[in-house]
Amino acid sequence: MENGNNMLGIGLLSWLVWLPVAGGLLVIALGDARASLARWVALATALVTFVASLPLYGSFDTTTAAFQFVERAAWIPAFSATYHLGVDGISMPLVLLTTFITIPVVIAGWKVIETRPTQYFAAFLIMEGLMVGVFAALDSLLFYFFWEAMLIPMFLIIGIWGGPRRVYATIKFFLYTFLGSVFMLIALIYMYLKAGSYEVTDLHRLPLTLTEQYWIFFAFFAAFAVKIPMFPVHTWLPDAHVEAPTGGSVVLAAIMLKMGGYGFLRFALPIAPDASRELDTFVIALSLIAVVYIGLVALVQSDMKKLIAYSSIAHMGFVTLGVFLAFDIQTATGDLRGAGMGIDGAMVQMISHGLVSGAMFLCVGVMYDRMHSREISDYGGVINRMPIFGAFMVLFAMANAGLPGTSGFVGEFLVILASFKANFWYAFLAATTLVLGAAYTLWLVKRVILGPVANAHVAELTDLDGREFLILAVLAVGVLALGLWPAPLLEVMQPSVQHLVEQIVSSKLPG
Amino acid sequence: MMNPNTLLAIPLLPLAAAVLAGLFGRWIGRTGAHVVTILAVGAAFVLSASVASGLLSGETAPYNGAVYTWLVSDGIRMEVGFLVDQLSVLMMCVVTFVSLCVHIYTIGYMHEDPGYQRFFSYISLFTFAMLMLVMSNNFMQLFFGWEAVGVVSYLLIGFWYTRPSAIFANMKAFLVNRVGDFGFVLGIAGVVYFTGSLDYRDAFAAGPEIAAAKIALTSGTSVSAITLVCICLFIGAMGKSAQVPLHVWLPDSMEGPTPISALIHAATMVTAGIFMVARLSPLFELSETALTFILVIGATTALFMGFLGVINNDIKRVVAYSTLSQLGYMTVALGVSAYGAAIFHLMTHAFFKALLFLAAGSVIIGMHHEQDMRKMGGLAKVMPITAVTCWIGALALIGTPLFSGFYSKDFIIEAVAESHRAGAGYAYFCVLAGVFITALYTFRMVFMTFHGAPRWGQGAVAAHAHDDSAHDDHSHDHDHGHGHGGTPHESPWVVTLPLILLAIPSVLIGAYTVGPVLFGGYFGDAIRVLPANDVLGELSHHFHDPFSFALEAVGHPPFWLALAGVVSAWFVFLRNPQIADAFAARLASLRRVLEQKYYFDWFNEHVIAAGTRALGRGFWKFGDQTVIDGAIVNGSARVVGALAARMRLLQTGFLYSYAFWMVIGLAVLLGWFLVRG
Amino acid sequence: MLVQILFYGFSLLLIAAALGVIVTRNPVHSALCLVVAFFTSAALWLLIEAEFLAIVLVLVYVGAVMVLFLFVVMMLDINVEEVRKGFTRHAWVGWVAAFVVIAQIVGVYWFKGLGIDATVGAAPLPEGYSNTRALGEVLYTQYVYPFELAAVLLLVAIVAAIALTMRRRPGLKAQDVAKQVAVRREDRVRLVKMPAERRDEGSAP
Amino acid sequence: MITLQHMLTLSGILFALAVAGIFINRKNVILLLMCIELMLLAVNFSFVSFSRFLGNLDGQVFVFFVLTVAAAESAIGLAILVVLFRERRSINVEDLDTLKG
Amino acid sequence: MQAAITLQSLAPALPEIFMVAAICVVLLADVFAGAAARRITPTLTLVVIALGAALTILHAQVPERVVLFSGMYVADPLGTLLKLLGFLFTGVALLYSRAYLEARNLLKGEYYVLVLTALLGIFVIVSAGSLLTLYIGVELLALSLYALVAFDRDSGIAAESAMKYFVLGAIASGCLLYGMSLVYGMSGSLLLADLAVRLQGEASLGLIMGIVFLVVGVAFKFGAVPFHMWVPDVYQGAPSSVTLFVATAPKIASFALAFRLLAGGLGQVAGTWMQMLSIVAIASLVLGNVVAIAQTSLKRMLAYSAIGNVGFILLGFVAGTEQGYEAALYYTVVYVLMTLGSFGVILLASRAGFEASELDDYKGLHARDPLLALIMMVLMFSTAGIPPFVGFWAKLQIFQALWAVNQMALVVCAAAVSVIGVFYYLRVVKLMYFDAPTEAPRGFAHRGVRFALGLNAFAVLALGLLPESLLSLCAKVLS
Repeated sequence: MENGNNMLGIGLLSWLVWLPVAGGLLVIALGDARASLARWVALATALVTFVASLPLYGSFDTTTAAFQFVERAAWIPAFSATYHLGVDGISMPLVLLTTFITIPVVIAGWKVIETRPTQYFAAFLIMEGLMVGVFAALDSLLFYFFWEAMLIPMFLIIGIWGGPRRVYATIKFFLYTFLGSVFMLIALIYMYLKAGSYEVTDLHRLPLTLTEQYWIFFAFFAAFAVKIPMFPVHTWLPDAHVEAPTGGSVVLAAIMLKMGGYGFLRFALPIAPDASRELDTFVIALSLIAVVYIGLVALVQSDMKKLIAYSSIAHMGFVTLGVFLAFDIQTATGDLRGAGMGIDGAMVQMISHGLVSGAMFLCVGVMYDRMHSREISDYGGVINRMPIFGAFMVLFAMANAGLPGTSGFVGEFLVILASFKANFWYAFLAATTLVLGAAYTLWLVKRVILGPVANAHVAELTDLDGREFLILAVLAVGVLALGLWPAPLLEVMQPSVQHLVEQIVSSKLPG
Repeated sequence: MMNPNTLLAIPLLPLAAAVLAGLFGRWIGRTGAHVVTILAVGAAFVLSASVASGLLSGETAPYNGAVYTWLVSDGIRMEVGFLVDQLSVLMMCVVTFVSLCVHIYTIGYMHEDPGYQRFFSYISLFTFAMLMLVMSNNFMQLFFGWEAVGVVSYLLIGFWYTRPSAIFANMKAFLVNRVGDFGFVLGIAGVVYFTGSLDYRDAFAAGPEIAAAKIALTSGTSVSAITLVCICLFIGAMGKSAQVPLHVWLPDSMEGPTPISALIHAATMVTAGIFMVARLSPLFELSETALTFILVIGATTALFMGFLGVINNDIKRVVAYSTLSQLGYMTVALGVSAYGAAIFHLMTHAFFKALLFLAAGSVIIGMHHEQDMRKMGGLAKVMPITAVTCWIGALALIGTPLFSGFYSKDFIIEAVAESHRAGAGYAYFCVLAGVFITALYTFRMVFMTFHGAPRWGQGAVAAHAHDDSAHDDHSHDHDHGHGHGGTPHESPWVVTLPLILLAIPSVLIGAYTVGPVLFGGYFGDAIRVLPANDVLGELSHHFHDPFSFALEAVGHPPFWLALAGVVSAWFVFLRNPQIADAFAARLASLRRVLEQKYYFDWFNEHVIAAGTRALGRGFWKFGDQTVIDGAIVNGSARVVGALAARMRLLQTGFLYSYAFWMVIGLAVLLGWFLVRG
Repeated sequence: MLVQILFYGFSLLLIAAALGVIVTRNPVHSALCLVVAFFTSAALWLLIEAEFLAIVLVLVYVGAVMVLFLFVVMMLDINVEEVRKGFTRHAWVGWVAAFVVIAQIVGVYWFKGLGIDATVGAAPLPEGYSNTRALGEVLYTQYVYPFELAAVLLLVAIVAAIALTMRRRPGLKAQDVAKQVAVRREDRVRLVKMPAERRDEGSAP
Repeated sequence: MITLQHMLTLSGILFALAVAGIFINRKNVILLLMCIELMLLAVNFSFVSFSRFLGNLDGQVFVFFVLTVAAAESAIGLAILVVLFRERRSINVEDLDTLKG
Repeated sequence: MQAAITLQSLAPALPEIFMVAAICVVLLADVFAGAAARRITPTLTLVVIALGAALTILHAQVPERVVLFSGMYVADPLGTLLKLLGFLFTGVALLYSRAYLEARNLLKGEYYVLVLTALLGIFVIVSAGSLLTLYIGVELLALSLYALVAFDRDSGIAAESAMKYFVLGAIASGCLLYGMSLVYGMSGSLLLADLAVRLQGEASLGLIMGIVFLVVGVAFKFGAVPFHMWVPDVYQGAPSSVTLFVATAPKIASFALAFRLLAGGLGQVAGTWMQMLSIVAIASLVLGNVVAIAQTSLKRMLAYSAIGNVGFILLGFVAGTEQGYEAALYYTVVYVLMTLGSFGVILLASRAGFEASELDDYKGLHARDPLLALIMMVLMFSTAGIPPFVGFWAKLQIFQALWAVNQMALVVCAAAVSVIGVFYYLRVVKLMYFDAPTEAPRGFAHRGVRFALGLNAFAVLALGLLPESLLSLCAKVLS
């Protein structure tokens, strides 16, 4: 359906994709000599993009699972690929998350980035556009186009503004992700040749034999499991997070990881439902390993960012868990009630994790900017000098540990509820996150935030300035709002999730 | 019909006050903070009381309705709503009343503390959370309140965040509670699994269905669904209500300021587990196994935690162990389906235990923040009000006839005696023995604190230096208005007023309410007991009125056991303290076990915590770094690199080798295709 | 019969010469072996009645190319001793490879069947047939395009050879005939008029 | 009777020897150039024989062009050789190993 | 076939005719201009190239296949496109090279003449209608390139690489010729059109042998493994401007050679050479991408990258369908476009007395010359096949073509190898952007050339965002 959100003949989603890109180019063009102006331009771009993205929610039709705000234009007739954008209840929240998170990211880099500031902001803005593109693309080739293109700015962000081992980290990040995506591309091509189109909806309809689905599923799995990341292809994430500058970590954790989950929902499941059914135990097992194994690994980290990175992996384990529960639920209970809950939970978990992990990384960034250390042992008693910051940190830590009332709870709760329907032990293992998540997060808080002032450096800390307060406060409001009243989010997702559930339980085997 | 707005106001007023005091504490100042919060909590109490009176008088029916829809997922509505019936209204009154007392008390107790506003904010927030918990009409909100009180407890135990012991204790408390929540959330998930709803009403209605169902644990074995669900739920209660073996956090939680110990770790939060089981009695009733489990756990807690109270010298910890033991009593009551008795004991316990804690706090203030009972003695003379109220509390605790604790505890013991449930015999022994032990440690504390020769004044300062952990220190700034080791004094009125306020119900409430609450069908539909399990119903035949019951009790073993306990305490600790030492020397190994608290902490730290960390480190170093990163990721990079280094050697630079490779290529292609063709 | 004897004789000679090119140690000898190979080839081509090419082969190769080779060998003044190192250790691998290739090619020709019948002799040529004339007829009509291109190719060779080898060294003492011829008397001698001066004997120290 | 088979075999042997000459010979570059001439000779043999035995003149025309090209090629090859010798004072094949890896 | 040749009928051959004339003009102009030649010849050459392109567009366009010179010459839309691209790429290459040549005292008329003859050789291959023209074109190109590689007479490595190139090239020519002779023997004709008619069905052994030799020759021209040994040495040894040329325009010729010979002449026995090419292609992919990782010289690294990319082009042929040829053509064009840019950067980063050929010379290039670094980065990502740059579409099309004929193993293999390949492209970006600059001097700062280079990079981006135009063009000329 056409919602008619056109300005200058360009659809709203196109604006959201290309406006930040254009802003980024403008920022680069301004150059480091006019850095302060460039900063404001960057912020203005981010803000305008966010405001522009609000009608996505405002005018969203929550009664339909169909794609909305659709734009479609010929792009590459040779491959019958189209420039086809649109959102449904699954992608729309992620688009909003993207446009929202970019704002704190820009603000977070305001003063801290001294080398090549304009390129920094430009990279983030361009990446924002590309990420929106990933979520909005309805043509799988276009999706892949954005998906891969996004690696470039991230590669540069980690590589240029990162920490001491940035080169290793960024190349690892790039190659890992690239390796996974290439297989997805091959699968897409295969389906294109069968379906004669790269349209996502056409691929959804394409009948495939079980063998085909297996291969396609594994190809998608390679791409998305790396991105999410799932055990055992997760090891790029801690390195990338540790080395990335604050903004990079935030975007990485808040948005990039979500693309993997989104990919499962948009591609892997509906395109290869029968293979998903066959392989769901495998995915669920990996997810649960992520929850338990990674939770334990997170516990012993001595680097704050690494700890949060591992916690991200564990949290994303809930996403994959929730997504793949549907089949087991159907097997165990004979009906599908609860399948949607798993997916709902996964979606909420993604959005929430976007806010919470983003905030956590920003918090670490706040400390890192002052102390230039991420080692937990270098800190202690920060709250004595930074009480406001400490309050935020505790709040986000609690959200990270899944405290009810914060957004972190909602997704985990829904996924655990759903997983009980599938199998008691799924729920049992998933629920260990209540203990493990609390353990590593609170231990972090105990060692860093609480306690007596640990050393002279901590004693010299100053509390948040207005800029930092603003971004943390905005995120805190988001975390609490989503935790206290997630219904609006669930409401927009509902038809799409239901539709998805129907899709994935109906076999695509020919004949 | 109750006015939903009134109900909404009850939790929201404290919340608003908490936000006000917490976020804007600097603007409203100290006075502003306590005025705001006390007004809010007072109003909440008044409203609760009015709701209660409306309900009790039969003017209004119990309320069950949603306030707003939290979310709808897959057709399951998750709502925030209130179920206000006899059970919850009782809890509301208790919570708000104790909270109000604690608020007032805090003015005096915390008046020197720089975190004054923060403290008020926290306790108001706690009140909100606790009210949400008890007023909930569904599992989701129950869990919300459950966790919220946990987190406020976390914040409050770690209130003095510069103290390593405090921040250790709060983390421990939270984590142990989380272990409980782990079970709790599984239990909730089980309920949702079978009923498709989070609402109590639907869940209770579907109880028989759950009872009929099975849950497959492995492909071969399956267990009764109701048992699994109930045990899972009860594990949550074990965490929150500090039942063995998840009790370890509660003694450590005494690191928090004393008002908190009274409010959270005695009167209200720790009883959430009891409340929850009572609330969910329609489910628990269906599982004999789960109730047996509850019974055994509760009995064990009741007796064995009592022992620990006997040897501890920290006044607050003694009270804390007593709390553990009393919680065990309540759990035992739940275990024999005497939910009413449990709730009744919960209520009386809330008053007298809060009273004891606040009295202990008053002593601590009077002693200039000294908690070690060995340095007290004879305080009755200088702190008369405290001493009297503390005596009242102690008498209530040991179940002196006519005091509130008497009725509640005695009926638990009676109920256990009536019950035919498996494990009831063991439980009966435990609760009976517990009576003696309770009396022993309670009066040990009373005598050591208020009677005998004063041991304060000499060497208190030096002792303080050695014994920092058992010392209620006001945060990092040691800049008190008065020095250590001064003469004890009676506390100001803001401290003693709550003591008096609490002493009144400690004495009276039992006798006043026992009839209606236990036997008058007070709870109505709020608590459901299967006829077969109705021990209280059995007891009601013996019960006529409180006074005659008190007289009859003199002929029952509990009375004599309690008396024996008091006498032994008097004899051993007041008259002949050397006997205690002799016992200690004679039973050194037993004493060590008790001092080590049955090695639970040792086990948790050295086996569970250390094991977890070792496992995590192993996964990280070996799994992540060695296998995945080292062997696979970097390994493949190394392989490619080595391959590249090798393969580039093929390019020797010599023309003849280039030509040679070309010919080889030619020969291979020729050979391949000529042979095939 | 005679033809066959001639064929086998020349063939053996050709192969021997080719081997000689490869194995002799002196480049001059190699070049001479190559000349022999070209001559025998020309003879063999004559045997199968390709006269024009046989003659061109001798003219172009022996007359021009091989002379060029020898010229360069001489010009570069290669230290023959140093070059006489012979084959290295792995030469046998090369021989094996060569043998394999030969075996493959010959195997196809003799044992596997080429795809066309190769066991027949050439059809006799018609009376009055002139190989040269026949070639000439097609070369300037049918093959005019490659012919023109061949011209460009030779131009490339010229340009390349000049560009690579011709250098004007600044210090080179070479005669410029044009300059020598164009010289005028005035450039050689200049008559200068000067006033006579008295030698100052006494100024010398 | 000389058959096509005979001629082609001769051509094949010559070709292989020429190629072998290039890679079994490490003496000097000039020998490589000679081997290349030998190789072209082998090719010419093949063309001439096919042309003659097929009764088709195209092959011989081709040979004509090959001869032309070969001449040009050897001119350029020798020119390069001269440049190389000027720079390196050597035409030993084993000295041509600066570029490798 | 023997119809009278009129000027009008020769119009399709205008590019070649013009080029021959142009070569003579430039040669003569250079000789007679004396000292002024330094300025005149480069400009004249560019003018000539522009003129040639204009003439080709205006007068030499053919709507469909036209045969001239008794079938020796074929003009078709593909030929026109390739010639225009030849003009374009050669012109750009010369534009980039000028300052470099000047600084090294290589700016001589012969250089330009040789480039033009090489271009003529490319044209001849592109329009070849018979084995003979194909061969002459190949030699015309090869001989010019041999000379160009050795052009810097003061450089030992240039001479060495030229010698290697020459000897190996001669062997390859020998193989090509031997193959041609066998094919001729099997079919009795030199005309490709006749071959396509006569060589059908089951391939005889002789034909197979011939095809093997032809494939060796073609593979050598592409620089495919194991006939690739010349590539790294020539890329590294030759003056950078020559490398630029060698690496670019002749790839068009290689494509044309493979297309005319294999797809055209031997199209009916494609099964045979497709298998051979697939072996060669996979070997190229693996070796090129793997060995590139171990390089320290950027030029040498790009050489191995070229080997790897050639593997992709050959995979297009392996598909053996129209889609496959389209993909190969597209890949070739795109690859040349990107290579032009990357060697252009090498040229611009160099200056008198300093060759920016080692990878370490690019450390911190971004700090010294942001534009150049940006261009290089775009090109590296594009060559690695990352969207939004055009290199992605090239790879995608190859994959599509291969998948369409169910060559799954090849697709997976190519994809996996390309991941390895990404590593060394990233390393260049890493050096330029992540490393601190070493004290290396700035390169030339010629605004016009920089602008052209920028345009080159922009084209890589623009064609990446909107690939349709070039894709449909490639499809049109091949259908």
